[in-house]
Order: sequence, then structure tokens, then C-alpha cells
Amino acid sequence: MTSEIIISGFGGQGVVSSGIILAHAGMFKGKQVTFFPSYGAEMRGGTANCSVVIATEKVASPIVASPDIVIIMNEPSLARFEPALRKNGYLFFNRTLIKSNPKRNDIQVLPIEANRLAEELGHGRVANMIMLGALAKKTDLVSLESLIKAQRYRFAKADEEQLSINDQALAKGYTLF
Amino acid sequence: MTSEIIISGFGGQGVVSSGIILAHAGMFKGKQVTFFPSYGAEMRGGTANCSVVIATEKVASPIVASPDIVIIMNEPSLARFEPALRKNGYLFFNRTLIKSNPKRNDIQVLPIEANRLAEELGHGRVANMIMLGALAKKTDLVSLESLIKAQRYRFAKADEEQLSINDQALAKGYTLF
Amino acid sequence: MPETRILKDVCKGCGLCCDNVCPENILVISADTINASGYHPAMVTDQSKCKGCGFCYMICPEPAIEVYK
Amino acid sequence: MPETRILKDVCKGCGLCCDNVCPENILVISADTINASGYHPAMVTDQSKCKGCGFCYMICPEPAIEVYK
Amino acid sequence: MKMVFGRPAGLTEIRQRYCPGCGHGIVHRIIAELLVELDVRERAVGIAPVGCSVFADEYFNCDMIQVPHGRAPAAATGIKRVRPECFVFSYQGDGDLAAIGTAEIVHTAARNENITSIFINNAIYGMTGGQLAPTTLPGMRSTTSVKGRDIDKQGYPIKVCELLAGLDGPYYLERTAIHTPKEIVKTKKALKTAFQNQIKNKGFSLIEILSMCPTGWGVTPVESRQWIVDKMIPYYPLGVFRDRGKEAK
Amino acid sequence: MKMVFGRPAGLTEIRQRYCPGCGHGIVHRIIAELLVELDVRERAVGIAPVGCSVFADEYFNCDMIQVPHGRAPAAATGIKRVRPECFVFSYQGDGDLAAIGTAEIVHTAARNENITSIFINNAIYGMTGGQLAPTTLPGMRSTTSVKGRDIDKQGYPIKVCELLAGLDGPYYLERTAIHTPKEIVKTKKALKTAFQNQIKNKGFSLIEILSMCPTGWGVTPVESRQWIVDKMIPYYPLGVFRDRGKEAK
Amino acid sequence: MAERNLMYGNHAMVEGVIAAGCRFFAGYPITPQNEIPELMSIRMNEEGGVFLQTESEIAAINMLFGAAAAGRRAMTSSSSPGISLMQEGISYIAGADIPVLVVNVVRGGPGLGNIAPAQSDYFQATRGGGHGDYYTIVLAPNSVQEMFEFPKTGFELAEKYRNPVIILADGLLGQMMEPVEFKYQPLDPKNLPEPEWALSGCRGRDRRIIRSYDLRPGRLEEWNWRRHEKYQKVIADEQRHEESDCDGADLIIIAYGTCARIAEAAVKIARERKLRIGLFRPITLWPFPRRRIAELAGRTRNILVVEMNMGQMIEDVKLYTECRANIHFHGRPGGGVPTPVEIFANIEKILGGKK
Amino acid sequence: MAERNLMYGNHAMVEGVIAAGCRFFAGYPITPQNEIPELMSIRMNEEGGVFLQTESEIAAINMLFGAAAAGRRAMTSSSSPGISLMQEGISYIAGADIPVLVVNVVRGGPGLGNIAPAQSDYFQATRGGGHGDYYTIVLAPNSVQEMFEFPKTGFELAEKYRNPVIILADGLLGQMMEPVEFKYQPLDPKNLPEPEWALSGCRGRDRRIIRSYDLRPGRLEEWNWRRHEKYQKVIADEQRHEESDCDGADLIIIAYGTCARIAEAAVKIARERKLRIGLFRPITLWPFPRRRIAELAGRTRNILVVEMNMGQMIEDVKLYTECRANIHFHGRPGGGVPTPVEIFANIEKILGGKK
Ligand SMILES: Cc1ncc(C[n+]2csc(CCOP(=O)(O)OP(=O)(O)O)c2C)c(N)n1
Ligand SMILES: Cc1ncc(C[n+]2csc(CCOP(=O)(O)OP(=O)(O)O)c2C)c(N)n1
Ligand code: SF4
Ligand code: SF4
Ligand code: SF4
Ligand code: SF4
Ligand code: SF4
Ligand code: SF4
Ligand SMILES: [Mg+2]
Ligand SMILES: [Mg+2]
Repeated sequence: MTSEIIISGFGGQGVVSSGIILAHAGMFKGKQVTFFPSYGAEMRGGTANCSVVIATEKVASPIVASPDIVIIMNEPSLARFEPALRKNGYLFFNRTLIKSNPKRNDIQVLPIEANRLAEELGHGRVANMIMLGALAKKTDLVSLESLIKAQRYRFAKADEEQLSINDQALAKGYTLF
Repeated sequence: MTSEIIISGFGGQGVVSSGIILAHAGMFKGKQVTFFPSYGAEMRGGTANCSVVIATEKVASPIVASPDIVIIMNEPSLARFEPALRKNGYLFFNRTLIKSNPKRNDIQVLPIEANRLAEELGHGRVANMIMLGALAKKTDLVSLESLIKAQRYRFAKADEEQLSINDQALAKGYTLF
Repeated sequence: MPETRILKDVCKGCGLCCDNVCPENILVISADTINASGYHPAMVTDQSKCKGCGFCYMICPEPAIEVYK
Repeated sequence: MPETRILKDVCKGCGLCCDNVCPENILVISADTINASGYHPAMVTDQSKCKGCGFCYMICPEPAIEVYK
Repeated sequence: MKMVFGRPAGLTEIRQRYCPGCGHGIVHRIIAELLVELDVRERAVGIAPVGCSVFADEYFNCDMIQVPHGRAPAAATGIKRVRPECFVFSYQGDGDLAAIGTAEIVHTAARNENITSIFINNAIYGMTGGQLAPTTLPGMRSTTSVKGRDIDKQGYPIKVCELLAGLDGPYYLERTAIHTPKEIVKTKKALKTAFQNQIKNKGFSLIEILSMCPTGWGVTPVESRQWIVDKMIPYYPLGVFRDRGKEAK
Repeated sequence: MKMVFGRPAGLTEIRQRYCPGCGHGIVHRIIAELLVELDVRERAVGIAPVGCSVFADEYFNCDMIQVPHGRAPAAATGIKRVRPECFVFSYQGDGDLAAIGTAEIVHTAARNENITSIFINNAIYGMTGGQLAPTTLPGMRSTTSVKGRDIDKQGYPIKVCELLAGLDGPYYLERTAIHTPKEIVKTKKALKTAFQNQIKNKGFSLIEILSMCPTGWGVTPVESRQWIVDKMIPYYPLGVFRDRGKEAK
Repeated sequence: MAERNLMYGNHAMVEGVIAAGCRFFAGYPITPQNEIPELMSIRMNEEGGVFLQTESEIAAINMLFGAAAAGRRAMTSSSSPGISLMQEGISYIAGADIPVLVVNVVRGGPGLGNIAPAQSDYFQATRGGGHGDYYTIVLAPNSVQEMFEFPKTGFELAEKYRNPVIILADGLLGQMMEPVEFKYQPLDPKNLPEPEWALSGCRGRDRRIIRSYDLRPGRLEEWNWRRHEKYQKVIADEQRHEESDCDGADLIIIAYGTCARIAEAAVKIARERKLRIGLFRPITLWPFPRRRIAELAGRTRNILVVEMNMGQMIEDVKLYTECRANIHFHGRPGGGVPTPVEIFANIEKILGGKK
Repeated sequence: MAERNLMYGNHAMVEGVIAAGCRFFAGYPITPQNEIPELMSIRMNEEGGVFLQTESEIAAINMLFGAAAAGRRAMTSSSSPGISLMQEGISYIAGADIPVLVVNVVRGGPGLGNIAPAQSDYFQATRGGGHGDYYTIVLAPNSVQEMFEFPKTGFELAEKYRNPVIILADGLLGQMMEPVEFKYQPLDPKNLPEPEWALSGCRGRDRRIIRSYDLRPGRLEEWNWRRHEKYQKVIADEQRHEESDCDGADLIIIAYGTCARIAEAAVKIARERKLRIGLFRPITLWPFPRRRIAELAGRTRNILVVEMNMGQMIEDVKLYTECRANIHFHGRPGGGVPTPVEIFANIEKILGGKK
């Protein structure tokens, strides 16, 4: 079984971190994983996205063309990746920043007030964690625990306060559905 | 008909000039010609030699392996090129500077007191012209006239005195046999 | 009376113009607006005070500022 | 009494040592000898005058000069 | 009401890709104004380097060429020699000019080639992600000197104006900064001199500009202004290092 | 009777291929003596350039490497960094060091790399047949400046010591000559200082030596000595351009 | 199963180099390999090794020449334009028979091109982009695990044959993350033997000279012929590849590095469709695995070469299949990356065309 | 018959460049091509052109980039090591579609090698020694007359296809003297057209940009494919060669440049012995004269490739003869020059072996 995920948003929205954490979580569950980032030409800002593949057997191509799951953090990314999503695929999107609505009805659309909920936790930047939490709940791809373990591994150098806020954000997302 | 000539000596002995003049003379006689010099690794001194080919049809290779004629200006060159000379070939050598004698008896050996005769003309450096004059006489390869024309073309920038000394040296060599 | 216009969507919200460059200190980053590129653009607080000196324009890298007289 | 030896076949006849380098001016190029490489080597005219200062050696590029005491 | 300050005709309409607060944008704007004010835009050929300002070939509203890393002065020489009627300016960063391009800038200066060289010293390799530059300050952090530049192992920074001042060739050398409107005005004056030197066929002028790279320095754009004052200027003093026009007098 | 002056053990027995009266031979001899006198021959690694002295790898009686044109300082850096216990000296001509090798010598000096750089300035490209060098004097003839170096088209000569003195890095810089025994003695003293600086881990020393190239200059060896006095020294003044040892005091 | 670390390819390369006992790195920043010098600057510091950020790629390759001539394992890494600048240096190093490791994380070209993954430096790496008759051994990893392992292999081959070795990666292998197992104990540089040719000062032995020239008549030619023998030995003994289901396949895909990964995905699709597709991955690009490819060419009718360029390795495939199979090409130049679907479509076209 | 001038090959090259209306030369000294910059420094002065002795070959190729981008005919010349240093620049120039002329008077390699004539830069010239997918048109003269004529041909091809052109000569062609006829009137640079892409200031027209990069997704690939079409056109239209007695020959020698001259002498010997030997001389090395070679391969049993290297052009011969002839090789690397006698001996061996 192979799941292909794309996460996309602005430079500053922690898109790359989310991807790495997701891949880590997959690895901790004993899965085969790959992660591949792709940035725009801009040094800062602009859009960034990354491909994550989580599979039971060896991963062939790390590049995802038609994902099973997309996590969309900003407006331009929606336009770009909604069409690529597989039939019946999951589209998680950041309702706070994205005004327009997905057009397809052959996919599972999951709007999430990521930035608003993050602000409520007091940190806009954890919006990406909220999305990951939601993904863990909706799909059996990774567990909440493995995500928590993964983010703590990823941000090993951060202070406990930050780490626990990340945990809360993941948990928050996990409770949405 | 193709004649292949090698001229060899110390750096300062005008080996290259002789080769170019000989080639020019051949060209003036409407022949096909090539000239190719080869220097040692030293910046100055050391031995230099050059290959001249004079032919009635287009010249293929400009490099001479087994010459019909060799003009030898110094000791080391004799050792190097006597063996390469074709059977019945001409070996002109500078008797003034070369103490040892050619060993082969299947070739035509022509000792010439080039430096001594040149000194007599008051210029050691025209020894090479003496050799060329002798070559013109002994072989029907080029005429004395074409050599004179050629050296005056080559040294166009030199003063008349020098040029006439060269002429004399060529003539001198021409009268040797 | 001079007028300073900030091109909202060209501005990258760097804040240089707001960092005591304006002698009148009438430029600030608007925390609540976010532009097409995701930046909080600068805005003029009190247009009436503008002297039209152009300092804000000079330091703007984009430049996202126009000054009219 | 010091002695200066010129290595005939190492010498390139450049003449540097003969160009008022020697305080005693006892070095000259020998016009009539020619060495294996075709150069006219330097020679000592009056060995008795040699002070053994080594200037000739110092300026010789090869070096083709040895000084003994 | 008419516009007294606004996007100069020397810039294209294309939005710049530089980070917020990047000094490149400020210098671009000044150059663009001079291209118009000195009426050279229509006969100008600009050379874009490899660096964040590789995109300068899209931003300046004149003929442009983008050349290999460090070789802008060589390309500029080629252009100027075959088209002396053109106004030729090269634009380079510190990695481009003071590292890989050292030989080209030194020899172009030594030839007193009649071109204008604009040198953006931000003490860092911006485009590639903030590695040590030949101009990175002693003790300064970069992604290849995470504990700060270690003079013993990584050597001393290169002061380009001081270095080139060791040559007889260059006609004009000056170092300026752009952290305040006042310094920006001075920088424009220096660049104007450099442009005019070429117009008058005086030869080679180089203006080194201390420029903000908030991203590479890991500070906010606002902090980066103070950084110039506290860190850069003390090590890279501003001023004129060569003016053969004056010396002549 | 014992030999008081004669071929030093620092030279191999191989006869040098240089032209009669070539300055390379004189400098080789001095270096060879110092290798022995300072007891570094057995831990020395020398770097031969591309130029007439490419053959130095045969002449010095120690480990040697011959490297690409202009890159001796880089190769020297590589060797010294992995074998700090070795004595590393590079030997370069003016084309090698001041033209194609400009970036390498500038940055090796800026790093104050702990090596000894010997720079033979004969104002010409000897090996390739007397073309214009970066150090060829104004008005001086070469096979690529037959009417004499034209400053307007071919630029100004590069004064290497003056140029490198514009850097903070280098520890010691001096220019000497070898046209008389007296100057030869001074040159040996300068080289000795440079050797000792490395032995004491002080860092980068460069000795620029004005050297005769009778062939390239189209004069006799004897004339070439006067040439140094009349032409070279006036343009390339002799002396110490950097001595951080002194400055320290 | 040993512990798995999720790592970037470029970081795995650094750990692989350190684990191979190399303590000398000289290089110049260039995308997409900057993570190599960045991490290297930290790791060499920790390991007491030498890290030099050089003034240029030319300085880097010549510092390598010096460090390796002094007998130490030495490496540099760069990307396409920087590798082009090293060509003279690599030719000298090959001409002096000195072992060094050069990593090229290839990007889109020609010129400044872009920073996307590419394979368009195949000719340069396998034919010697520099002057003169020389070859460099070329290894092509296709996973982060191999990015970790190939530096060790590379140094071993380089030293065995006294020849430069190039690891030809690309932006995707450098920038992607995958789990890596550190399968072997890191080598302690102290345990590496001192080469008998290395420059270290001549105390107690004859002086040594390292050079790439010989102006004596005929000598350089002899030297070249000796090197030619060395190359023949490498060709005979060092061909490496990986293959799956090639025997009895109707079509064999030949691809290396990233393309081999993508081709693998295409092959999966094809096999689900019950097509008999083989996959052949050259690991050494020089020497090219000609022996096995020649065998296979006799037995399969169709070969599809997949490259991220206009067609470079395909020349080797043609040279060694000796006209015994139909060679088809699927290429994407300028940083274009083929997709499994697109490759599969091509497979169907070829096999369809066959009927 | 027009007047004949006895000239060095390198001097003929200079006159050819001037006669082609080129007024920009930038280069750095290196044996065996020093006579080119030396005479050029005088001639450009006389003709009011630009002569630049640069600080390095890298500066030279980038000055060329600038001068040619400004729409002027521009050339440089060097020899093997110097050409290696130009590889990044050539890749940029090819990537920006700019016409320039680069002359390589090849010497023995690799490394510093020696100054003897060689052909060991064939791969570098024909495969693109630089990074990325690009090709340069390569012309191989074999006489002093062609040293004079090929610069004009080179500039015409370079401009027709907006592509760099390399003239691949060698130390023998540069250093030898032969009579030359100035067969055509020198071009007046003023009569050369102004390219519509050249940089000259944007007065009265849109601004122009010359670059080799495109970071927008997919764009660089499209650009590469457009260039690929250009290359296909060059391959279709510009193959040049010279042949004698190839039809019905028992053996055809394929050789270019100096080797073709020497092979010609060997063929003479063979024909005196009544052997039916053909001689095929590629004039364009890229595009390789594949069409005619493919034809001949069908008709002759033996092909002998003669090169002054370890075997480089032989790969093209194999690629385009498609296994329809026995390919033999006679090579001399490292500045070794084959002799007619030695080649003839090889011919006898092959034909003897045939019986
Ligand atoms: C030959 C080559 N080497 C390296 C690079 C990678 N590179 C791109 S930009 C750059 C440095 C940019 O720094 P700087 O010149 O200071 O410009 P900045 O981005 O700071 O404005 C480097 C090393 C390249 N493109 N080509
Ligand atoms: C890359 C490269 N470019 C050019 C050359 C040719 N070349 C050999 S020596 C030399 C210059 C030598 O001049 P210099 O460094 O002054 O040494 P000198 O012979 O005067 O002692 C040149 C250009 C080369 N070998 N390699
Ligand atoms: S023009 Fe001057 S006063 Fe007006 S806003 Fe700008 S800086 Fe302030
Ligand atoms: S300086 Fe310009 S970009 Fe920065 S905040 Fe002000 S207006 Fe916006
Ligand atoms: S040692 Fe002194 S005195 Fe004796 S010969 Fe030499 S220079 Fe003259
Ligand atoms: S200096 Fe040396 S080489 Fe020159 S003449 Fe005197 S001894 Fe001979
Ligand atoms: S990295 Fe620095 S130089 Fe580059 S755009 Fe960003 S701020 Fe400007
Ligand atoms: S050319 Fe000049 S430098 Fe070279 S060996 Fe001759 S004299 Fe010495
Ligand atoms: Mg910078
Ligand atoms: Mg010199």
C-alpha cells in the first residue's frame, strides 16, 4: 500500500516542516517513506510545496504527480493542486486564509480554520500542526502519537513550551472530526 | 617526384631559416612544399631540426621519417639522423664542428667546412647558407637563383650588406663541388 | 498638500519606511491587512502631516511608494 | 690560497660572472673553447688573485662555479 | 497632482523577487533613476551576475546580459571594446566579485577599462543560502561558519576598495552605504560620478555599496539597518579610495 | 682544500634547461641553500608552476609537485592543511601568479595560509616566447606588444606586493632583486625570513624577486643586469611592504 | 534491522564521506548541493578535519590535488557549472594518477540553466570533459542510502587505481529525504595506509615527484599507454549494475540514478498490466556495464533508455548492444523530470507497435 | 593560379580570421598556438580591431561572450588545457545561443602533457566538455589552406545557427608551413549585418536580454527542446567530408586533420602495392558525416580509424556504421604521431588477416 501526499503553501507557513514530520511519523510506524521539497525561485516568500510518500514496500519515485492527499495552506496552492488530487482523495485546506471553495465533488473536502485555531492557541505558526492532526484523525496513515514523537524529534532543540504547544495543536486538529 | 629533407643542428645555427628558405625556393620553382620545425624542450640552445618536403604533386605528410637528404650542422644531429637517411641519400655535414665521421657507406657523404668558410666570409652565422648552396649544386632540387630569391624574401627587412653576404655564402657553397 | 501612496500589493511589509525614516512618523505596518503575496503592507496614518520629502520612497526596496504633490 | 673552478660543461657562457662581479676581474669568457652544449665557457685568468669571496658563484645561474680554500 | 517620487522609467514593471528589506532593490532604484537622468538608458548594456541579483536582467529597463559567476567584468570589457558608444555597467555581489571573480575585477581595474562596476557588499552569499563570503566579518555567523568566521582557519575578509587601490589602473573607487535616506543620497552621488566618468571616457569606476541582507544575516529588515552601522561600517570604512580626477589636479 | 662555495645539496645533479643568464637559476640556488641551512629539505614539499620553472620539480632535491597554471597557492594550501608538519613552498612566475593565478594568490594571502610563496617577476612570459605579462612595463616590447605596452589598450602593470598589501591577511611581503651579489645576499636574507615565518607558524610570506630574462627581453645576459637597474627597480621599488612581526611590536 | 535515520541525500553524502575516513573537504557553494558544504563545515570541525570554503571551484580542485598528492583522502562537491570549471584540474589529476573524489549534484543546463535535477552531465563525466585521453570512474547512486555508501566505494576505487572518481548525483537525490542505515563502522583515518607515492618530505627515502607532463620525445605516449592498460583493467573488473526481471523481458528499461527510481514506478504499473518489463540500472557509468548489457541485448527485442537529458547514455547503450536490439529513448532535458505514467505510456507504445 | 604565400598554419588562421571580417580577438598565450595571438596583436592593430591578451582563458571566453552578444564576430584561440578552462563559458554561450569562434590547437594530454600535436580533445569538442545538453559545431582543417579558410566557414555556420563553432586543429597544423592562396576578397566588417538579437542599447526598439537560465517550471526544458530541433537541422544539413576511392575499396581509412594527411601518405604506399584502399576524411566532426559513412559501411568490409589518441572518433564511427563493417583502430596518444609506414603495416595486417 502506498500513500502519496502533497503539502503546499507560502514560504513561511511551515510546509517543509510538516512534510518532514509526516515522513518521520510514517518511519516511526515502520513504513517506507520519502520526502522531497520544491521551492520557487524567490529567496523568501513565494510558494513552497513538498511531496511525501508513505508505503509498506520500498518507495520507487519520491515525486508525487497525482496525490491521494493534499494539505493546502494558501489560495494559490488550492488552484494548483486540487485538479491533481486522485478521485476520492482527501483535500485538507486552510479555511482561514482561503476564501474560494474547492470545485470538485469527486473528492473529500475538509475545510479547517487552521490559522484561527492556531491563533487561539496563541501561535499563528502552528497552523500546520493543526492540519497534520486533522490528517491523522481522518486517515489511518499515521497516529497522533507518532506525529507527536516526530515533531519532538524534529524540533529537539526547541524549548518545552514550544514543543507542548505543537502537541496541543496536533491534538486540536485531531479532535476536529 | 617527392624529396624529403631534414636539417638539424644547435638552436642558434639557423636551422629553421634554412628550412624555410629551402621550402620557399622550392615553391618559387612551382613545386608543392611543406616545412615543419621541431624544437627541444629547452627555451634556448639544445638541438632543433626541421622537415622540408618538395614534391611535384600535393604533399601528404609533412613529417619526414626517412629523408632523401639530410643537412647536419652539429655532432649530436649526425648520430641521430645518419641512420634515418635513405639508401643512396645525400648527407651534407658541417665538417668544422663535427669531428666524427659518418659510418654508412651506402649513402653519399658530403663533408663541408661550413663554419670555416663562413668565417672566411666574415660571418660564422652564414654557415647554413653555405650548406644550402652546396645542396643546390649537388641535387637538382632547387636552383641557386631560387635560393637567392628565397633568402632575400625571407630576410626582406635585413640591410643589403647582410643580404649580399648571404648571396655570397650560397654561391660559395654552390662552387664547392 | 503632498500625498503618499503605498502600492498595497507591491509592498513586502519589510517595515523599512516605518522605522523612523519618515520625519513625521506617519508610516506603520498594518497588522490586520494581508496582501496577495501574504505580506502585511505599510500604511499612512495621517496623510495631512506628509511633507513630501520622499525619504520613504528612497528607502523602499520595491519601490512600493509614490509621493504626489 | 683560494681556488675557483669552472665546470666547463655546466657553464652556459652567459658571462654574468665576468661582468665586473669579481672584485679581481679574473674571469673571462674563453672565445676559443666551445663545450659539449656549444657554449663558450668562462675561465679564470689569474688564479693567484682569487680572494675566494664567492661572488662569481653567487651570480652563476647554473651554478657552474666552485670555490675552494 | 503630479508624482514627484515613484517607480523610475529605468525599472521594468516586473515585481522584484528579492526578500523583504533587501538592499538590492534600493540600489536598483538608484541605478534606474541615473540611467534616465543621465540619458544613457537607451544606449546602456547592463551585466547581471550570478547571485540574488541574477534577476537584474529582468528589472533594469535596458539591454541586459546575464553572465557566468564572477565574469561580469570580462563580459563588460568585451561589450565596451566592440561598442564604445554604449554605456556599460556591471552589477555584482561580494561572492561574485570578490571570490570567484577576483582575477577579472583586478585585471579589469588594472586595464582601467572604461566601464562602471557596481559592487553590492552584503557580507554573505545570499542566493545560495547565507554561506561565508570573502567579505563576511570576523566572528560573523554564516551557514558555513556556524560558530562565526574563524580568522585562523577561514582567513581575513577582503576589503575590495583597499585592495584595488593597490593598483595604478582604476580611475575611481568609493565605498558607500544605503541604510538611511542620507546615505542613499550619497550613494546616488557616488554612482553619478561613476556614470559620468564613463561618459567622459575616464575609465574604470567601482562603487562598493554596503547593503542589507536581512535573510542572510538572520535579522529583521529593520534590525539590518542598525547592523550596517554597528558591524559593517566599522570594518568597511566609507569614503573615496581613488579619484584620479582629483589627483590630476 | 675544501669547497667553500659549490652546488648545494638542495639541488639535484640535473643540469638546468634555462637559457644562459636566466635569473631562475640564481633563485633556485638560494632556495636550495636555505632548504639545507634551515634543515627543512627532508620535510619540504615544493610546488612548481607552469612557466619556464615548470622544470623546478626536477631541480629541487626534495618532494615536488607540478600543478596547473596559476594554481600553486591552492595546491600549497591543500598540502599544508593536511600535512602542517611539512615545509611548503610555491614557486611562480609573473604570468602564473599575477595573471591566471590572481584569485588564488589573493585569497591564499587573505587566508594568511602558512606557506612560503616565491614570486619571480621577470616582466614577461618566458616559456611561451616573450608575450606581454601583467608585469610588463609601460612601453616595453613583447611579442604581443611589438610597439611597446600601450597603457590605454593593454592597461597598467600589476605591482603584486603593493596589491597584496591592500589585504589584512598576509604576514610578510618583500620585493628584492638579484642583479648583483649584494642584492643576491639581500634576497637570500628575505627568503630566509619568509622560510622562518612558516617554521614559526606565522602565516603567509611572499617574496617578489625581480629576475633577469635576457631571452624575453631580447638583450644579452650582461645587459639584462643593467636592465633591472634602469627599468625594473624604478617601477618596482625594492623593500618590505608588510611585516606583521614588526607591526606587532 | 539497524536504526534508520531520515536524512537528506546531501547530508547522507557528508556522513558517508566522514565514515570513509576522509578528513579533507574543499568546495564552493552552489545549489542544489549547498547542504554538503554546510554540514561538512560542522562535521569536519567536530572530527578535527579540514573544511575549506574556497574562492572558486578551480581553487577547490587544485587544493584537492595538493591534499591528495600528500596522500590524504580528499573530496569536493559541486554542481554542473562548478564541475565544468574543474575540468582542467581533473585532467591534471588524472594525468598525475592521483586519487580524489568529486561529487557532482547535477542541475539543469546548459549555462546557468536552473536548479532542477538533471542528468545532462553524463558525457562530461564519462568521456572526460577535460583535455587529453583520460577516464574517471563514475558512480551513480539512486537512493539516499547509496549517497551514504558510495563515498567509501569511491575512495576505495580511486586508491586501487590511482584515478579520480566522480559520484554523479542530481538535485533530487541531494534534496530528498529517505531513511538511511549506517551499515558499517566509520573508518578511523589513522588506520588508512600511507600511499607509497605520497608527498610528505623525503626524510629516509628518495624524493618523490608528482606531475602530469613529460616533454621527452615519446615518453608521454608510453605513459598514456600504461594508463590505457589501467583503464582496460578497470573496464574488466569494475562494471557494476543492478537488474530486475531482465531475463525473458519483452522490453528492458535502462536508467540510472533518479531516472531508475522513476522507471521502477513505471515498471510497477506495467507489471500490474502483466507486461514483462525488465529494469537495468547501471551503477558504474564508467566503466559502463557493457558485458551484461551485451548479453541481454541478444535476448530481448526492445530496450528503452530513460534519461533526464537529450540522449547521452544512449550512446553507450548503442555501442555495447551492437545492433542486437531496438533502442528506444525517453528523455527530458533542462531539468525536466519524467513521470512514471509518461514512461509507461511509452512502454505501451513500443510494445503496441511491436504487434 | 593565384599567388601562393608560404605561411605557418597559425599565421594563416590569423589572416583567415581577419579576412572573415572578425575584428575582436581575446586570448591567452599557450604553446603551440602562440603565433596566433602574436600576429593577431599586430594585425588587429593595423585593421583597427580589438586585440586583448587576457588574464586567463576564462576571461577570454567571457569577453567573447560579451563581444559576440553585442553582435560582433569574436574569436579566441588556445590549446587543450586552456580550452578545458573555457568549458563553463562555452556552455553558457551555447545556452544563450550566441555565435562565437573558438580555436583549439590541440596538444598532448592529459594535464600539462606536452606540446606535441594530438587529437585527444575530440570527445571534449564533439560531446560538449561543459555541463548540460549542448553541441558545438566542430571543423577539422587538415592543411594550412584550410586553416585560412575555415574561420570564414566557422563564422557563417555560427551565425546561421546561433551556436559556438570550434576549429579543432593541432600543433602540427599550427606549426607547419605550406603555400596558401587567399581565394576570396577579405570581408569588410562594415558590410556584416547587425543581428536582430544583439545588445546595442534599446533606442528605437524593445530592450533585449541575453541569458542562459530560466527558472520558471518547464521553461528551460522547452528551450532545450527548441535547441534540440536546431541541432537536428545542423545534423541534417551540415555534414561535411572529403573522400577518395572509397567506393569498392577493400578497406577504408577514416581520419581527420593531421592524421588524414599521414593516412594519405600510407594510402599512396598501399596503392603502389595495388591495394584498393579508400580514404575518408570527416571535415565536420560534429555533425559527424554519419550519412555517407553509413552508406559506405554497407559496401566495404574493413574500416581502419586512425587517430592521435586512444580511440575517440572511433565511437562515432561505430555508432554510425551500425555493425555493418569490421572497425579497426590505429591510435597514438600523448602527442605520438603515426607514420605512413606504420599505418601501411596495419593495413597489410588487416587485409592479410582477411585472406
Ligand atoms: C560557477 C558557479 N559557482 C557557484 C555558483 C552558485 N552561486 C550562485 S549565487 C552564488 C553566490 C552569490 O553571492 P553574492 O555574489 O554575494 O550575491 P548575493 O546573492 O549575496 O547578492 C553562488 C556561489 C554558480 N551559479 N556558478
Ligand atoms: C591553462 C594554461 N594556460 C596557458 C598555458 C601556457 N603557458 C605556459 S607558461 C606560461 C606563462 C609563463 O610565464 P611566467 O609565469 O611569467 O613564467 P616565466 O616563463 O616567465 O618564468 C603560459 C601562459 C598553460 N600551460 N596552461
Ligand atoms: S514623503 Fe516624507 S513625510 Fe511624506 S510619508 Fe514619506 S517620508 Fe514621510
Ligand atoms: S519600505 Fe516599501 S516594502 Fe517596505 S514596508 Fe515600506 S512600503 Fe512596504
Ligand atoms: S671567488 Fe671572488 S675573487 Fe675568486 S674568482 Fe670568484 S669572484 Fe673572483
Ligand atoms: S656565470 Fe656561470 S654560466 Fe655564466 S659564464 Fe659564469 S660560470 Fe658560466
Ligand atoms: S538573500 Fe539577502 S541578498 Fe538575497 S534577496 Fe534575500 S535579502 Fe536580498
Ligand atoms: S625565457 Fe627567460 S625566464 Fe625562461 S629560461 Fe629563458 S631567460 Fe629564463
Ligand atoms: Mg553577497
Ligand atoms: Mg615571467
